[in-house]
Amino acid sequence: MKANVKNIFVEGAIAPEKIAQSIAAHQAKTGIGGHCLFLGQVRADEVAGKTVTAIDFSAQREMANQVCHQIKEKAFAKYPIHCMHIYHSIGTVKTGELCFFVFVSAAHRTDLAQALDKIVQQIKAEAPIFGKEIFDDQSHQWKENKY
Amino acid sequence: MKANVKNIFVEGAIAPEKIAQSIAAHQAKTGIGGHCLFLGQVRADEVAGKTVTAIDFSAQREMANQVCHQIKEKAFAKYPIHCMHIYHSIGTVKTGELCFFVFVSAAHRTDLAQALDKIVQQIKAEAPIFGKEIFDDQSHQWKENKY
Amino acid sequence: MTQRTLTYYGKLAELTGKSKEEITTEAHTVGALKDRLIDRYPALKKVSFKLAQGQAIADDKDLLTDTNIDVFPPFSGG
Amino acid sequence: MTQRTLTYYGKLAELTGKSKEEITTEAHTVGALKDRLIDRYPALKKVSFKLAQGQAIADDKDLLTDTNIDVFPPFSGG
Repeated sequence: MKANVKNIFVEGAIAPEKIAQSIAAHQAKTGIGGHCLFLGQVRADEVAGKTVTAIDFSAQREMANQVCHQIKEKAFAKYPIHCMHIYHSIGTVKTGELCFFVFVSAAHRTDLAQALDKIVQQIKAEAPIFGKEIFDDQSHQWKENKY
Repeated sequence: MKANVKNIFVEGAIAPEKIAQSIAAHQAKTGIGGHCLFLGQVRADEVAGKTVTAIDFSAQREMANQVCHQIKEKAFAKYPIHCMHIYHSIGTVKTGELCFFVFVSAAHRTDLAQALDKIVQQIKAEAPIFGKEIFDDQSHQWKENKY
Repeated sequence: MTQRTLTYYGKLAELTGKSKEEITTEAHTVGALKDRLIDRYPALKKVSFKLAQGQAIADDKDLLTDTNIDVFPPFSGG
Repeated sequence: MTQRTLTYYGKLAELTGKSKEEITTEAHTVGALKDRLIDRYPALKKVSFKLAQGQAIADDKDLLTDTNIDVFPPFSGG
């Protein structure tokens, strides 16, 4: 793996405190005027009378990290972004907990929300991550992303 | 003021911990699948050799709250949003600190970033809030938003 | 002649040297009151400003319906 | 005949009953290996799957250049 390819994976749920720390870490970067964050949260979807209680995430981690690195490089080339951070859960995340966190920062707001949306969409489409939805009766189904 | 019109104003900077608390408060809402957040941060802009050290925000608070309430109502009617929160600083916010926080949540990601961007743009254009940029030599200039 | 309370915000409080004042004027429309204010404070000619009444921005052709009028420079929140 | 190590992910580990296996095959292209896998696991005929080598998704016409091949169901992160 290339030295500058970062590990996006976090064991279990992403804590709101981690998000606060990530935000606070940008206070020294006084060229930044705006941040946009996307957070994915596990929904208690109902399927045929059963309710999702958690998602168990697995991945081909090395490729997922590589793919996210490339998505970041392309976004930096396309948008005037100062900072970009991507985190995704691995393992079990309960309903209501956070499993995905994408964070972009720039001097100005223009295009920032659009850039965030594109990056989130690309990660969902291109990163080899797999979600297994666990129901309240311990049965499961494999999550499918709709675009 | 109508009973359901919320106060958007926070004295001084918005703490990252407040953002974490706001995120954590949504964990019980298990129909939510995604959150999008915008954070405004005070930039250390340079003007003619002087550097911005803080922005002092004032407002016509009652009208600003009313305007944000209407922006929320329109957004709820237009987008399938579950939750929406708006906070803005009043008083002094130093460079690197946060002065503006808009938070939208929905079952699915579709249109969420776009809705956030529209709401942020409307607040900046329609809410009577005024920023006075304080320079390092104690002189000041009045902030102007560019769209 | 009607007495109205004007509240100046941001840069306009600086330009007029006051945050609030009462004036008695024959102006019946927002546009007429704006002209009256430019006469009173020539510095206002060079800046963009808007009036609001009842917690809403008013157009120049609107009738003045409130005794409390807010005088706003361009908004710069966010 | 070349020996390759296949790694199955997510739903495909469940369908094939294994997460990793070594197979020896005459397939030179990604498409040929996919056909070979469908012969081996008829359940794969009904699902969408992709192969990756060298940390990148491979097209059917690509030559197999790596001994380690990942077998992926549709991605569902986020």
